[in-house]
Amino acid sequence: MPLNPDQLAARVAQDIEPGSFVNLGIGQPTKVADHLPAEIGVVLHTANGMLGMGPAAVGDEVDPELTNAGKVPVTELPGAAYFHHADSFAMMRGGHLDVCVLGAFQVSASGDLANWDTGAPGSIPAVGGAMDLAIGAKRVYVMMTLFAKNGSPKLVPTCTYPLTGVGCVSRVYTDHAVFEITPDGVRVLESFDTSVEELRARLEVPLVVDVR
Amino acid sequence: MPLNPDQLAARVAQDIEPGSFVNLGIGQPTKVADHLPAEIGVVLHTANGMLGMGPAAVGDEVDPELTNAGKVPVTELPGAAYFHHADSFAMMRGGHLDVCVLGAFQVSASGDLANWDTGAPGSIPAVGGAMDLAIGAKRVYVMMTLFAKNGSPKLVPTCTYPLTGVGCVSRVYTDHAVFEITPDGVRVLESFDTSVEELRARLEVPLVVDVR
Amino acid sequence: MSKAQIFASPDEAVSVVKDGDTVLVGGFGFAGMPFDLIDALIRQGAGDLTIVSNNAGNGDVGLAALLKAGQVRKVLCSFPRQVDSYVFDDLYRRGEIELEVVPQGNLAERMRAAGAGIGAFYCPTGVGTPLAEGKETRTIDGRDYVLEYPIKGDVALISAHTADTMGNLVYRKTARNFGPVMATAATTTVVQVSSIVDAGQIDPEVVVTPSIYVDRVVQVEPRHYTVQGAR
Amino acid sequence: MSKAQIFASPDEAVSVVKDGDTVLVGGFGFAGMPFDLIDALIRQGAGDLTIVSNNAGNGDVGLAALLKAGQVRKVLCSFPRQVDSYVFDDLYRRGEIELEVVPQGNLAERMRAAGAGIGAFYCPTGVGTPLAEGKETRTIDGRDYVLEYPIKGDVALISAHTADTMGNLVYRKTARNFGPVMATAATTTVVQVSSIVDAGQIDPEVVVTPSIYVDRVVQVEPRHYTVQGAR
Repeated sequence: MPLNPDQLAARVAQDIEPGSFVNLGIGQPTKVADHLPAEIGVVLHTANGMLGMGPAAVGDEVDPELTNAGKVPVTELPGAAYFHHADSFAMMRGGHLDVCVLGAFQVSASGDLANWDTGAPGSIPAVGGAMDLAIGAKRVYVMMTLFAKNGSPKLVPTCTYPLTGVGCVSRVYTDHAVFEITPDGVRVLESFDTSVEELRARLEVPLVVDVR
Repeated sequence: MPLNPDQLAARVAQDIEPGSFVNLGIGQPTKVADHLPAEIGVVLHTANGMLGMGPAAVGDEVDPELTNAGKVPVTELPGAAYFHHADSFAMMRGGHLDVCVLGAFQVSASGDLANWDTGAPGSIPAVGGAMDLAIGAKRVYVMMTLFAKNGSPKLVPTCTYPLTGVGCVSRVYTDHAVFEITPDGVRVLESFDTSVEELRARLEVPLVVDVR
Repeated sequence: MSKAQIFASPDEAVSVVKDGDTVLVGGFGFAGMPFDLIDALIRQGAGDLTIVSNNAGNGDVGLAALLKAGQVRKVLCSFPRQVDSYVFDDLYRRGEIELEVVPQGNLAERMRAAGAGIGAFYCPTGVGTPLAEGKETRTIDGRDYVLEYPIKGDVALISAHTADTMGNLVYRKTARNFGPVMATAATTTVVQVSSIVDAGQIDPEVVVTPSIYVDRVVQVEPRHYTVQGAR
Repeated sequence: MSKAQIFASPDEAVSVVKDGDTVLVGGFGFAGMPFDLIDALIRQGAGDLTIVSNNAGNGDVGLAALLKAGQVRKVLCSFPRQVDSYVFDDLYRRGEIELEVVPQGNLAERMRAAGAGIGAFYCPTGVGTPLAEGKETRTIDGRDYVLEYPIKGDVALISAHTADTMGNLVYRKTARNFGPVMATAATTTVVQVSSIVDAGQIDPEVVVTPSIYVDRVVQVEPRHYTVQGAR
């Protein structure tokens, strides 16, 4: 069985080192937070001006002036800090975040990321902070299904969708396998429900596998 | 009698409009503050990170962590704000200060300012925030003696000392007269102890005088 | 020049907006959105506006209402498309509004540059993407950058938590967002706040926007809308 | 990466400085100067250093003592010449130290650029002056600018008032000066503080330097020197 989104979020969380400063973008990647135990001291950054973001707010905790980058109400942990947008993006773009986790439409074999615009006629482009995170974090982890709904691979030789960033992705966490983008090619770090041979058959991207 | 430094400071202060945000540089120009009555609500900026600077600190008021740009202990007024150096200079360079008052070695007829380095052999250059103030404040007022100790004019056709800023000076307040730098030339706004004819005789700069 | 003026109503506070102005509008979604100032701007009626804001309106209120009123010619924002951005979406699809999508960090940094006197800056965001097309690029120390220019506003409309009578501001939680940087980037900054206190009542150490950046202040009743829909 | 480490002594805190490093040293004159860290650096002995600081030392203490110890190859600063900068003056006149004079605003903005990922920026300061000689210039919207590049540090040594156990910092009055911007511009930021409190004890609204910028913290006894001599 391929990993479900929650299992995938847990898998990403495993690779986040204690004490890291991490941005989880918006949407699906924010689920990674549910799998980061408090004791490992990961500090979450949200682009709209906060370090030390806590879990989603529930009930009386909801405060319209305390949301994450996806505009979902959240909470504040001890040791948090607020700052304005220019300071927040200086933090992101200056290379201070250890990891960001983003969704994607496509990732290329060389680590190009496409996650902001399908380029479809009539679509309204909206980039938010994705391009800033893509070039800013020390490591960019992508979390996505390996195949689109129509079965086409999302890990591709070259992105066909408009790019978010060039050569910026470090790792790709998918429901079928985890890939590392390296100068030598796309390395399969782990597969869940499939063999490397099956992956090779379904992807047009050459795969490197370590001999263990 | 030419104005003494204190009288000159008072003369500069007269031209500072109520409610202005003003930077008085270091040294002599800081005396202007003594002639700004509290009720006109001029807010003083000091480059080292403060708006709302009060008078020099005396006795128990002295706090080594509260100084002006000349490193003289000062005080804080109600409504003050502290900020870091990049924010302080963004404020200066972004054109937000209404007036700054600076000393000068020379000012040219076109408003060039030389006030940071005599260029003398063996001198150690030190610019501080002078170049930032020169290009940043909406109006740059220079306060200086009109003649150097050797009698040579300091208001000159062209500066011979290394420049601080080009075409940046609005007005020159001197012990003998006040000058406005305009596109049409150097206008004498007021003279204290001398006639315009005498000024013309001693300066190499053409002077414009309004017919009143 | 001069200390902040305190106005009795949002309508007086926004009187400074003129047809054709570029207006920086604070807020990230609803958090920090200056609802009362926007409503007053709708009543005031200035048109042909260019709006710079992170989003292009949510639901029918705030910025969305301003768009609906037909006063906006162009929007510069990072994220127009949201689950409840139907007012903008409709105008955009009908070709009745211009859109310039700007990466969120560039939006913030370009306004900061305007406020800080920076003429232009080389920025790593967007290199190799459609949003850098036609822009000057340069390689510095082996890394590629795009040249970005300041965004200056005629007016900024922002929301803060508390002002003192000088115009110093403090904000609350993530409602701070674009307010402080917009305040530096506009010729005239208009702020709605929940409370106004005497000068000296805000600790000088905690001021976020110093008074020099604030021109007009009006106190309003706190008003919050339900946060609906992520993104 | 990871939260601030809290050290028991300045000597352990500065162990990270290596020969040849660029070290950003906070303070404006004595206000905000990290005396204990500098003294520890003198004991530690790293040499061939490039120091970036507003001044080049006052009297015989702090930065002046580091210069006197012969550990500094070059100083980037805005204002070396002061009434009590005799240690620097002597080294400079003997040709034993290099000097790069940088306008104070450029010093701050170039470090900010390093921390913010900006590759270079067009700046109005210094146009037409000797400090812009040899630098690229450009006219933008009718105004002249000089292209300035980031200043990045290997280590920043700064002083703050209070840290929490995460590394969040608050400063005190004009001792804040270069501390916050240097903290963003160095690979490793080392901070001496007067007190360390638990995480949660500093209001998140008033944090000046967020924990992400702080690597090493040491608590020291407050120590102030008499402010002597203007400039």
